[in-house]
Amino acid sequence: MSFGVPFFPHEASSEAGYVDALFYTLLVFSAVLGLTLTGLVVGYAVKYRVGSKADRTGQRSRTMWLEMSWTVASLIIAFIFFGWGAVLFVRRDHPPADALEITGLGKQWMWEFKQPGGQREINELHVPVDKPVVVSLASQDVIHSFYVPAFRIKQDAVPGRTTHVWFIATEPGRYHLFCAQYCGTQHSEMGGWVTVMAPEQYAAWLNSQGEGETLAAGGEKLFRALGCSGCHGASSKVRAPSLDGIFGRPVALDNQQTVIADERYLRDSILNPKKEIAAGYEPVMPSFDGLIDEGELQMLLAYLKSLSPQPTAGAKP
Amino acid sequence: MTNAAMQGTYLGQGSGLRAWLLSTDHKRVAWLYLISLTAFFFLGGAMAVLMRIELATPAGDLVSDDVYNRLFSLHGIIMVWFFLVPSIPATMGNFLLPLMIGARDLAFPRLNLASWYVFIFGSLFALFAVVAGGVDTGWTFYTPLSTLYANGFVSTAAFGVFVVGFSTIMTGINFIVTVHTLRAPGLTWFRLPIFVWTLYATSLVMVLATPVLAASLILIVLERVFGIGIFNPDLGGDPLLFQHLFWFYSHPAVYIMILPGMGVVSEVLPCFSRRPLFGYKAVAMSSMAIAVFGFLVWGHHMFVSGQSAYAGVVFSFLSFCVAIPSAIKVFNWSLTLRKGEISFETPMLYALFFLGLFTFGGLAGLFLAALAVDVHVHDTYFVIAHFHYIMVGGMVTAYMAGLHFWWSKLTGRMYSETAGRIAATVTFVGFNLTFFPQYMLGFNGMPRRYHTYPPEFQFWNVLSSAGAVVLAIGYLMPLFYLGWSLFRGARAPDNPWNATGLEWQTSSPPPPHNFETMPVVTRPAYAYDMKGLEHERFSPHREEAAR
Amino acid sequence: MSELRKLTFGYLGLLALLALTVGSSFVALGGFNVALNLAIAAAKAILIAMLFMHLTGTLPRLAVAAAGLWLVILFGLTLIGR
Amino acid sequence: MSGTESVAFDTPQRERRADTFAMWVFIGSEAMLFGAIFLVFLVAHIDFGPAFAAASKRLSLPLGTLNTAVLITSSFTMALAHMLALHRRWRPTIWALVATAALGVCFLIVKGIEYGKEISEGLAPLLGLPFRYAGPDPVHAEFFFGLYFTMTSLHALHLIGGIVVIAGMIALWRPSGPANRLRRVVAVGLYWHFVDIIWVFMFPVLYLINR
Repeated sequence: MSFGVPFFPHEASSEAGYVDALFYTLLVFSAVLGLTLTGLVVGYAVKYRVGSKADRTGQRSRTMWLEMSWTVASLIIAFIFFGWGAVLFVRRDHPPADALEITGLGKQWMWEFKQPGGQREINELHVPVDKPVVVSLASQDVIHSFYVPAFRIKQDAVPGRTTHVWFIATEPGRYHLFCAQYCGTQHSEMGGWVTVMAPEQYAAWLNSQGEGETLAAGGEKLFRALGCSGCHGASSKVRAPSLDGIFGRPVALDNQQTVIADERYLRDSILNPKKEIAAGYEPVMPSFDGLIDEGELQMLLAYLKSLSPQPTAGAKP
Repeated sequence: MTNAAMQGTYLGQGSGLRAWLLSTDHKRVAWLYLISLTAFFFLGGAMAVLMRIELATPAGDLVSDDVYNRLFSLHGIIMVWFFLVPSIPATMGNFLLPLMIGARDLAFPRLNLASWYVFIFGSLFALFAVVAGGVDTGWTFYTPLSTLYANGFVSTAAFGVFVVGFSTIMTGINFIVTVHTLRAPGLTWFRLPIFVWTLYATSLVMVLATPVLAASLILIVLERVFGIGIFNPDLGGDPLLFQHLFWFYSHPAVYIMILPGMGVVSEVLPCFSRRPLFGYKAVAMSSMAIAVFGFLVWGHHMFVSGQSAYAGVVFSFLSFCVAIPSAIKVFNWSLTLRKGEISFETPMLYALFFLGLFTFGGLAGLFLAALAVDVHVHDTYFVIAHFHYIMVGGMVTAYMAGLHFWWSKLTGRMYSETAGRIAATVTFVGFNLTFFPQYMLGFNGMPRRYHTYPPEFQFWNVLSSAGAVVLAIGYLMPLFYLGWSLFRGARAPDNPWNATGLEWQTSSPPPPHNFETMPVVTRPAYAYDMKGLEHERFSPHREEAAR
Repeated sequence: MSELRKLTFGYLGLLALLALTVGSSFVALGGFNVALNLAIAAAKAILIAMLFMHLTGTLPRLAVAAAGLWLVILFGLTLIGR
Repeated sequence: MSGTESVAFDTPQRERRADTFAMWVFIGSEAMLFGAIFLVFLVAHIDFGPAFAAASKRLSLPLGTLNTAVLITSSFTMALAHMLALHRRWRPTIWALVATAALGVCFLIVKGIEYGKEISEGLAPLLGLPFRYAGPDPVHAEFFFGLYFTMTSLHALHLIGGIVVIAGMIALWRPSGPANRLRRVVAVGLYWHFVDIIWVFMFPVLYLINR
């Protein structure tokens, strides 16, 4: 920053440096190419203006090698940038295994976050420094987008599915949190701050928020209240698969296929149980679509995940 | 306008309202479009200026959030569907396509007139939506916001856009059939002016992409009016599917908006440098390539939408591929100037500015196609700056270039060259002042469609708002001096620029059915270097006299 | 008129294909049912296009080929992400 | 003018060639419209196959089959009209056209009966009508019926358009010359057959899937 005018955004996450490296490389490439072309056009325009004495004789027709060489050159350069961007992008899908898992729920027009310990905050997100954090995003109404410019991350929260975004904050401080997907009247008001704190401060902050009920505990209560335990419980009469340790495990389906019980599978099994039926079970489970809201679904998922000994947060198969 | 000198030209065929509104002459239909599009351009532009004034301060002090959202939604809807998509094809394309290929009219003149009426009918719906209370979905109509939550006149506006889509398809079919069946003897495909190639490629996109937009708009209207929940997540509908359908149209639509502009520039640059277009075949083929590849890249609008990372990688790869034909074109245009004899009349100034603005807009596209960078700048002002460099800096600049280039053919009059050069320069300066700061805003993380913003972004926003005022002046100037020339301008010669195209072999303005005798073509396009004429201003009359 | 005979045979063929597609839906063939139904529909479409619509000439075929290619793009690229 | 409708053409033959090409381009465009709707259906079918299969059993297969046969027959009479017009046998051409339009109306009537039946059974999730569906997974069955009504009514609208155009053509039969008559029969015929082809796909997709 110079004189309060922002020229370059702050780099405050482990990814930011990588993204910026690509950005600045692209910037240099574009500047060189753009200015060369500008120079060429302006140069020609001046040199060959009407009435100038420039030499206009000589080769006039197109040259094959010239056209071929710039085509091939652009192709190679384009593929380099493609590969570079893709490698960084694919990393978004692989959060570290030991990440702290926070749920984020978008609704018109606020972000509601829940820490693993159940502490709830609106338009504020507190995270520890130097520790991987996964935010699993859902939306209660329209599409929103979780955007922290200083971290160079962005992810839409889409109604009807769970998406993930992860980061490792590298510098304590307060950073803008925006909603980047237009979501209605107060779109520009939807957002607030991400506060990155030293681990001990973060722990103190968590304590000061009071011992809320953890997400998993809330999910367990729901699990009973909704009657899930009636069938999935150990001593139930209806035969339903046991859910102990289900998360992250392969599940055999009745159509001879196998899927990993990831968040997508668990979510679909609750809302659309007929879609993928575990082998050997009758398709008798009713759909809970419309009976539970996104926040309750997030709690249920947290509970189901807590039944697995080694929660691999947000891991995809 | 009608007087003795216009007798025998298309302008002399009756001047009453009836003679204009019922004429199937493609040249008069072009005027109907030109007048309606100019109105829409300034309506959409006025909304943009209001937004920029609002954004001069971080707080939302000029208009309320609801009004602001309606402003940008309608600015997008009007500019995209009621100006940019029909802009060059329906005005200059309509006027020039038959002239350039030596035909008496388009293949279906009545369909052509009907397309204008359909356009007006559809746009009245959109205007009704504006007057009745506006639309607040953004021009993208994303579900479920548009179907379940928006409280504006979404169905009205969507229906208007749907109807205008039909007008687009009619124009597209007409152009495709005309190019295939009505070329003059000797006018082979590789003798066609690039402008015709780009119109052909554009029509292809219009015909094949617009119906998909129509389908998605039908589904939105059904959901709002009849309660059939196709994209409703509560019923299992997929909001992302709407985005797929929408961008299947709307990304190629970007090429509908830029290809004809590329065509205009390919006409103007050779003419004012007295050189054949460098690499004619490469430019022609890259137009077709852009039209086809343009359909393969829509997913790059959805990298962070929740579509699979695999799809993201595929779409990014394809997006880089589509950059190649555009790059080829820029190189070819630049080298066309080499060893030329360049003069800087208004159309040439606009064309050169196009070259610069399009290049810097296109280069920003590389940032957006690069996955990890797009994650950061997606849905920020970086994107706004990028596509305004292409759509406004590219297409509108080319539109102005074409309007000045063919003004004499359209009207039989000349405009003031000094006023034209000043307006072109003011536009260029104003444009860069408006949109370059938006790159900075986007890179620093200011999301788009924000009514209020954190104070540290104010510096760039003030610059941008100041630029918008300059830009508005640049666009208002032609309205006056071109309007003035319509009645008071000097009589234009048939071929004021000594250009080669068939359209210049008719009188200015052309007679009702364009050609008294069917022209026969014996030369490639842009034969500015015909033997013995290398350093001469090419003129068909002179050539005839020499023979 | 041989033309009339051709059209009549085409018509009877279409009716036969209709009977076949409806009949096949009562036989459980697993996922093969859908494939068979769509294959029969495609056969009917080709029959109509060739016999009734006289799909000849380069230009009409060009239009059909373009629409076909674009449909493949639409379906293919939408489904890869799922 | 030498018998052409558009000033752009010098001979009726060239104009007819252009007409046919234009109709095919239009058909290509229409194919994209229906293609997009079919894609929506396909995606939903992938997600909710069993629910869709169960819901599709509630449609009336006999009426659907009957309607398919009716539409195929109308295509046949339309093809006859084309053949007769080529031979300039104008009177039978008119009768073939009338038969085509009548069969089209017949299709619409049967479709109307089907709609009436579905609405009375509470299977129409339109305009806030109550959706009463006893089978499993009513939420996604509702989705199926939403798509069913969308697709079939869009098809029916196209058919109505075709019938109106045929009616208009017959009304303007006398004043138009032979060249124009033939042009119009060819153009309307292409459109009519295309609408038939759409139904040929819609029928198995809606009525027969996983029966």
